[in-house]
Amino acid sequence: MISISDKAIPVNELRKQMAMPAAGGLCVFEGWVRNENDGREVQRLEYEVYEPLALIEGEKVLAEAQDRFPHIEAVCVHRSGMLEIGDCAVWVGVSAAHRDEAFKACRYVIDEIKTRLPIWKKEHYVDGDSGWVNCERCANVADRHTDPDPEGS
Amino acid sequence: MISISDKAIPVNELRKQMAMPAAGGLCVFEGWVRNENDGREVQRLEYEVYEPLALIEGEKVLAEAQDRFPHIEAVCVHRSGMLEIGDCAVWVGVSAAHRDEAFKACRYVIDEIKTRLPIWKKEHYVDGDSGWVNCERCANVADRHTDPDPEGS
Amino acid sequence: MLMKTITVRYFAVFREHAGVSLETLELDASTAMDVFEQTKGRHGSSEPAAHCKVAINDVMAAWSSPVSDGDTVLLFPPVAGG
Amino acid sequence: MLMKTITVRYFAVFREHAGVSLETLELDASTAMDVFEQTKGRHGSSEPAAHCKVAINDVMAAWSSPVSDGDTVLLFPPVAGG
Repeated sequence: MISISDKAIPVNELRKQMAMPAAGGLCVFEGWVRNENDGREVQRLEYEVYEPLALIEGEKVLAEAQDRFPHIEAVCVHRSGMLEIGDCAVWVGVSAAHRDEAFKACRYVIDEIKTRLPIWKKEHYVDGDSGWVNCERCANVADRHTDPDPEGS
Repeated sequence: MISISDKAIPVNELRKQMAMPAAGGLCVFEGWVRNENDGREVQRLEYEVYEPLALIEGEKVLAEAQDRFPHIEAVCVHRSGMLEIGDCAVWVGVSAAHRDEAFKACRYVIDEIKTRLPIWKKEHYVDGDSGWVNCERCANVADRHTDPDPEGS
Repeated sequence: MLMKTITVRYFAVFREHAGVSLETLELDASTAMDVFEQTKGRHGSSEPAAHCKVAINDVMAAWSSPVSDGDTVLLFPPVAGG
Repeated sequence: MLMKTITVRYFAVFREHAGVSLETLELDASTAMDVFEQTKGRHGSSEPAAHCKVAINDVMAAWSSPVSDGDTVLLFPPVAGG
């Protein structure tokens, strides 16, 4: 199951939900907001999510993981909205009979989530600037307020 | 850091300790007591740990992980004593700037922990029998009380 | 020239550049790619379409997918989940 | 024949088979392997030594490691952590 949340991800409750008597292991990946990216000091991070399609595409990813690694239990929660340094932006948990499937399925889910779901993140830097990640050139970096070259277009 | 504990592993507190402002991700593996192994119904599991050497060998494993994947934070806690179905027997957490190192280092640690530390587990089955895991033939299966072949030696 | 009424939705940097979330336009468009090209002045993308994604009426689509009169076309800049 | 005083510690299934955690024996042993072989009647191992591990005075050792008078030799059956 995948869900999108504009509130702090309840990591402890999610972990408990993964318990199954036949499960021998749980692999969890948490993506956290870092204080820097590409050498720039980050103050906070804003996630924009197009929820209708993020949910559909996310369920596809989880179903693919379950096809590849049968008998696993897989859950993902992704944040939307404004996040601070250290906040959990995405949580993926996979429980399985054996650790090999738990690790591989968890990795599969997070890799696909990051590249396929309609989710965008905007970094707000300590210097007051901001920028959309993966999008240095998109729309001529429309929102770069602090222009490093004030003579430029 | 590695530790051996005869009490329930405080998974929520451990997770919190992994937080670092430069960490972009956390990979956790938890090993749980399953209700069956090799087709036999398990009731509970008993861990025997030779702590002095388990700690030394465990620290070696964590140091190796840090050599291979610099700048990670790695923690492991292993249970000793009697555990019930669903209990967490081992917890490994690795935080890192990027998820690739977090996953790989976490996998490295659990794989090595399982094969190198002086830790043994005895399964107590629902049928009253018991047996040391990985040790079907050790010491002529000294502790198999319910002999499947009563005519045997 | 057969004009179609297409509602275009912009996301993230495209939305910020266009200054609106969605707008309804009369376009001479056969495919999703035509919509992307003909709205460049709005979303301002300097990324090739191959780096972006598109959906038609809330279903992920290919750039070559045909668009019909009344469709809603969603233009997604490069994603960055996680 | 030069006998050595060796304290042998048994773990897990070896301990259960021997009925004691440790005992001090007089053995004609040059290596850790000799100790393993000469105490088979105690720990009862039907596993080859290669599947087991050994430590001397709380330091992991090889089966070919020499043992000295007064050493403590720890015999570990196949491990199963996690």
